[in-house]
Amino acid sequence: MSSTTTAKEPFNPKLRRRVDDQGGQQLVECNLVEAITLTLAQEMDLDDRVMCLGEDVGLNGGVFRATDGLQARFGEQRVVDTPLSESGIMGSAIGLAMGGMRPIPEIQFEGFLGPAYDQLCNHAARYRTRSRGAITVPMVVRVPVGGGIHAPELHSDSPEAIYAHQPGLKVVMPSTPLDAKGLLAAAIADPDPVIFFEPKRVYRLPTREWIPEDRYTIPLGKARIVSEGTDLTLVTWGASVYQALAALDALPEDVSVELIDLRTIAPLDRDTVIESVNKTGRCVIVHEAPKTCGFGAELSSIIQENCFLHLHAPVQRVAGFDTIMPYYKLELEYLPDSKRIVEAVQQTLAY
Amino acid sequence: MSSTTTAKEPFNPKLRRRVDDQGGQQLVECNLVEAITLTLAQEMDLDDRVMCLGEDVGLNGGVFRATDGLQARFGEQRVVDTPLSESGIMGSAIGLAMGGMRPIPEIQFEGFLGPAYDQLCNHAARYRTRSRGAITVPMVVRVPVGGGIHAPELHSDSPEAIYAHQPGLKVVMPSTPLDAKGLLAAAIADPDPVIFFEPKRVYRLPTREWIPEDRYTIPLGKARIVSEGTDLTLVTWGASVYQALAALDALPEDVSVELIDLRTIAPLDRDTVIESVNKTGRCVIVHEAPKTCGFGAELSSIIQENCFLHLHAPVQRVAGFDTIMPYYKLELEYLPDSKRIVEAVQQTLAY
Amino acid sequence: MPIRTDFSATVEHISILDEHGVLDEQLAKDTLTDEQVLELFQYMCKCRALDETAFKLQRSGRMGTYPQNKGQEAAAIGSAFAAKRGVDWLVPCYRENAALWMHGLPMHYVLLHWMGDERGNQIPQGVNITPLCIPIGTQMLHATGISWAMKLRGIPGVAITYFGDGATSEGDFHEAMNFASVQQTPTIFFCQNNEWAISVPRERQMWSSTVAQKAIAYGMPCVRVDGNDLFAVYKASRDAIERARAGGGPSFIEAVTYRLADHTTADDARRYRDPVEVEAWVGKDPIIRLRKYLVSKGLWDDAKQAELDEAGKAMVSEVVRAAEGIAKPAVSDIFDYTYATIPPELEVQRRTMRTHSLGQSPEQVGLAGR
Amino acid sequence: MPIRTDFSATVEHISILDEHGVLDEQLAKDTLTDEQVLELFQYMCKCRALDETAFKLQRSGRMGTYPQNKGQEAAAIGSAFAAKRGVDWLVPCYRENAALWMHGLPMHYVLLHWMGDERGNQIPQGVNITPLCIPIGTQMLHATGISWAMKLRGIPGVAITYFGDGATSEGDFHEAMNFASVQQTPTIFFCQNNEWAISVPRERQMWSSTVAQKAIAYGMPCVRVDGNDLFAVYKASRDAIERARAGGGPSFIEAVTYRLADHTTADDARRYRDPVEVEAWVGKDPIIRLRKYLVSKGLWDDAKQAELDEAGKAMVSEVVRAAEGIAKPAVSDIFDYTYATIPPELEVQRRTMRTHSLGQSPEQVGLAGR
Ligand SMILES: Cc1ncc(C[n+]2csc(CCOP(=O)(O)OP(=O)(O)O)c2C)c(N)n1
Ligand SMILES: Cc1ncc(C[n+]2csc(CCOP(=O)(O)OP(=O)(O)O)c2C)c(N)n1
Ligand SMILES: [Mg+2]
Ligand SMILES: [Mg+2]
Repeated sequence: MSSTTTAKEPFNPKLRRRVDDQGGQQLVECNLVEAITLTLAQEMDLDDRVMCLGEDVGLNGGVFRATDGLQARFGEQRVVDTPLSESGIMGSAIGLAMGGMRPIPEIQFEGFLGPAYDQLCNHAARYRTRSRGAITVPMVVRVPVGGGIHAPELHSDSPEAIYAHQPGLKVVMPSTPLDAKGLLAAAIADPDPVIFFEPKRVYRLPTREWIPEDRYTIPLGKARIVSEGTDLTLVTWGASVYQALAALDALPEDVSVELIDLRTIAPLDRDTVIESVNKTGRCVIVHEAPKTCGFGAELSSIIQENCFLHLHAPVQRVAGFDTIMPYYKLELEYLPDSKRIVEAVQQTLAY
Repeated sequence: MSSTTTAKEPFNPKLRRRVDDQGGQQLVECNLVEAITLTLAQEMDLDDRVMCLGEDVGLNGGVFRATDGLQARFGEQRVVDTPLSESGIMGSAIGLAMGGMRPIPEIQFEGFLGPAYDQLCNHAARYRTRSRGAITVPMVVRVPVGGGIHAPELHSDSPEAIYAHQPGLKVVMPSTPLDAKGLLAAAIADPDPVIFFEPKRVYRLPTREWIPEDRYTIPLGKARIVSEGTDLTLVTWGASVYQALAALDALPEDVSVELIDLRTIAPLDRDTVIESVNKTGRCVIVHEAPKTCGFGAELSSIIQENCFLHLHAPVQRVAGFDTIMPYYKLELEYLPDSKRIVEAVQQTLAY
Repeated sequence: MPIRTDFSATVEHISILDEHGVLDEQLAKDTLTDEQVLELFQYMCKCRALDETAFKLQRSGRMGTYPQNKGQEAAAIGSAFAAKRGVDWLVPCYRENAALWMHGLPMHYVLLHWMGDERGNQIPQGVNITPLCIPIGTQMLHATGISWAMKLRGIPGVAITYFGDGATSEGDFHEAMNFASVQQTPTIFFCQNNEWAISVPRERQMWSSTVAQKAIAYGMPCVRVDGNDLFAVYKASRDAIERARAGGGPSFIEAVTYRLADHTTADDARRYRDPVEVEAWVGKDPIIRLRKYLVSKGLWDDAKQAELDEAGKAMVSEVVRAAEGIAKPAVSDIFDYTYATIPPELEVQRRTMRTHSLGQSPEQVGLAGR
Repeated sequence: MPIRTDFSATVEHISILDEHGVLDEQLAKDTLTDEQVLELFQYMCKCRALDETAFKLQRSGRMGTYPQNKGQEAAAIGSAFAAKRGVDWLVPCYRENAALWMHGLPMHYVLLHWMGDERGNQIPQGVNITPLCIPIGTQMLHATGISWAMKLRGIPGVAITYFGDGATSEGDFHEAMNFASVQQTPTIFFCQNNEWAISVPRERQMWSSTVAQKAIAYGMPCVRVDGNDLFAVYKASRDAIERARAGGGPSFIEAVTYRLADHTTADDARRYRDPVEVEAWVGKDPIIRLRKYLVSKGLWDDAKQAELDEAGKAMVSEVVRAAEGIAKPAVSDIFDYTYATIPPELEVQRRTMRTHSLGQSPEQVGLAGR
């Protein structure tokens, strides 16, 4: 493998850049998907073992352009267009990881994790345990996730609870460009397999964000308090963070909500959630996945187990219904929106 | 297909039979796996469309002998040894169902549902919805499940929560021969795909049970109150029912526990559980699967959502740990046993 | 014997109507009559017209992502014409609209599907077609199962399943081929090798020099045909269907064709395809060559074409009207097709979806009076 | 050209040492020296002895389910002997113990595995072997990935992956073969076709007449060998490894052999196998024919055999002692290998697993004082 040790051009020169007002830190203006591409480029610059593989990730730069420009920079050996074969991608990525590489397989849409489920849960998640540490699988599985983009069937699901139920996997879902960059760098550095869910609905939120250009990491397993509050805790992750923000806007001024973006689903930042609910005594959880056995169920259970004496109202879940995600004519009826969140918050406050 | 309309010999004449004391009902003495085989034979006798397929289900009668004798009775067309190919089994069973048969695919062990996950969740569960009822998939996927039999890796897991999270599937897990027979008959009659998990640890509980020989059904979605009580509700399913019973034995006489065996995981019998907890004010849930995102999480959430004002203590989960099920030297350390249940009950009562 | 040959196999390629519209009369015997060819040609033109319109609907925001079938009409129509409506099953992916229409699917169903409406999949009773299939490579197993059921039930039908070159990389393709061959089901595996799977060319999708040779792994009869040649496609399909119907088991057909348009309307093929390659294939367009042939036989002329184009336009408007004229689906549809009978919890979710964010029965939660 | 042949292929079968112990000297040239054969023969005998003992351990309740390797020793040893320890990787399923031992795995590891102890998979550093693999057909993809990594990193190693005839029905087999061929990875796909997958005979597992022809689907070089013939297995393996090491990409080897024992100790093969068939294969036992050959060359005799049997017994006791002598694993092992660093929640579960049924930190729940 040819190593790329020559002086690096800045990646994606089309992005706007400026120097931070205070410290002289270099900033770059990105949306979420640009932040991901930039991070991939930086990690591949830093470490020869890092490689991307998946369907259409090469010349085409991925169907969401998340790997755009990487093959031009790193060559066909490190940015590999694979056959149409998700189990093949996952299984050979496991082998690549065992063989000393740091593979970043992309699964084109979360629905197509299905054929890779077995390799992911029965192998990637288990190698460390079954070999008592002799064999490990450091890899990051990148997967666009969630609804709201008018996509065809199986392009709009939210399977995070499935993988959170599987010991041995870590599950991450950033909601902002800043978090995406730091969490992805941390995921690539992690010695265990990480599923990195990218909420496709907010890949290109209209406004870009200025974020540090240099490498930084955000630790896996730490939630972000988006806004502090005292009356009720609102917990969510991924694209629903923006529905929650819209709900905050729509709520009366005197309602003080603490909004938590989990960022990592597994391992969960229990302490931040528990502390917040112990303070507020009320909690609403929001997610896109079907309610039954969604990750909200785990959160709700943990909260009642740990905050029992502080709860003034039942923890509520605003979630997708227990139905198949409908085709796009009806998808907005399915996805939890700010109206449903506002109602849940108000009912919980009134309880 | 040759129809079997000739007078039927009784199936498995080795089983002991007698006539009921009162009504003259014919009884047969079975363990759980024998009850399943008998039911399969009866349903196949009744309906030519019913067929079994899977690895080693034919001449060999399945690795647990659950289909023993069926090929001899119904021939190779209706009891089919398939290639070693779980996705193939599931996908062609879907096609068989669409084509007018009533297939009963067997997956040899729950761990090998992995390769069939995609066909099951992305197709079987969705055909009715995506075709708005034009195409349906009536089939029963039989799968031995759970730990405790000193089996190799991937032969001891409990993935019920994964499938309960998938709208469009029903998930059943009997714990007794009586229930197994009635629930399996109901599952075969059901117009939607059903996963029928068979707790392999109790396939051959030492004592057999006398059950009615004639066809009867137990409706899917109805729990069984194993024993009534007033102090605390203990909810479980599958092999853990026996751990729970042992815990009841070990608890002081004056502790009155209501033990509920869910029998069906999806759809859940919410009413029975909610009513019981509203009465007792305390609840402990027991299951083998890892705690995080196990079905206990859903139950616990539903209970706190619906019984909030009646709860005297947090709902507790006695579950597998958030680790890979260990190889058999340590499996009994992993599986919830009566000691852990007793402790949870006592702590919950003392809360 | 120290070294012996245990097995050998070959793959043949059939071409009957070449890209200049010249027919091999010998091979064409017993295939299509002039009337049939005329009929099918007109059908191909209409399908092309609808396909182009669907593209425009997407561009003008009246439809979601849409995968054009352009250039692959001979493969779809030549094969579907060999099937019996109401008896044989078609188990498609998404790039053979013309086949589905030919087999009896009302044309606006396909538009409805891509307009994000499940009613586009609500196949009318008696039409033996499964809905468009989005997860690649998964539907062939259903074709295996459906045709297996027909065999078991003594129904003299076959199932034809369509899929692309890319789909043959999925494990499910392998399992479907193996099941079908072991059970000797009446299944036709019809691969539209259009040389690309989104941006991945066939040579990077597989190392084998043909797709057809994959059938050798299953001891399954296979053939390659010029997929833009209506005659060759029809002949190969008819032969395979006849064999299957007679109990001779499954077959594999590789139709070598080309995707003339982008992968879908969400794709921009110029990012990864050489325009020279595309140009070359434009010259092999199945409609152009068939027209040349019909004109050379005096069966077609510009006046007829003009008339056909008009008829096509009318038909297309009709179809678009049907697809767009339908009322928005009821929101309750989200709930009502999950199971045959709605479970209680889901019933509550349906009842409270608008009035209660909690998806719980208000009485139960103790919120009723508040 | 209307009809042309686009592709053709054949599968060859190689046999060097026949079941009567007669060697084809011509083909045997440049394969194994007399010393090597002697060495490997003795190894085969010892492996057989350990295999028989493992069976007895299970029967007497000292070990869980165990799959015997009996009858397949030539396939395992002939192939593994062609690999380089510490460089090449072995990616096994579970029926090639002899190969693993030959490649450096301490023998008692395999027993430990079947005694329900993960430490049997804790492969020592420097030994390039992946743990026994229980889910059928899944490990070949890891071999593809490992060998791909070697290619990328410029390491001159190959990966040999073992699997049964049944395993070739899984989708993952197909995807591994396709990936390996497209990436031209140095991977050897070594199929032990032992004619049975538990109770399913090869003819019901696949419709193809050979397993080897499955490689044709991927344009991958393939060969069939007599799997009970040490020479043929070695030659085919060495040739494939040399080609892979030289950058020639992957190969497929079908070793035709037979499972002389039950599938596992949980199985009773008499339920589904004809004793006549089994008897016939007993006569083709790889050890018997090799012994005949060695005796005929004057390299072996009864006295040597008696000595070897003694040595074998001693070795076996040693291995059993090592496997049984190990202390019960620490209960904390359940938790300590889930992740590189234990997450807080899991740490609480570990700490409270015995004292608190709740798996929660008692302080947190407010139970501390109670
Ligand atoms: C299981 C799965 N993986 C990935 C995709 C995304 N995807 C849609 S079409 C396509 C390419 C299909 O190529 P091919 O099978 O050749 O059919 P074509 O589109 O060329 O007709 C891909 C990768 C999908 N729909 N399903
Ligand atoms: C995915 C999966 N399905 C089913 C099984 C159960 N099972 C264990 S071994 C076996 C047969 C394997 O046959 P083959 O591949 O020929 O290997 P052999 O045992 O004959 O060496 C089966 C079905 C399994 N372990 N994994
Ligand atoms: Mg294609
Ligand atoms: Mg075998």
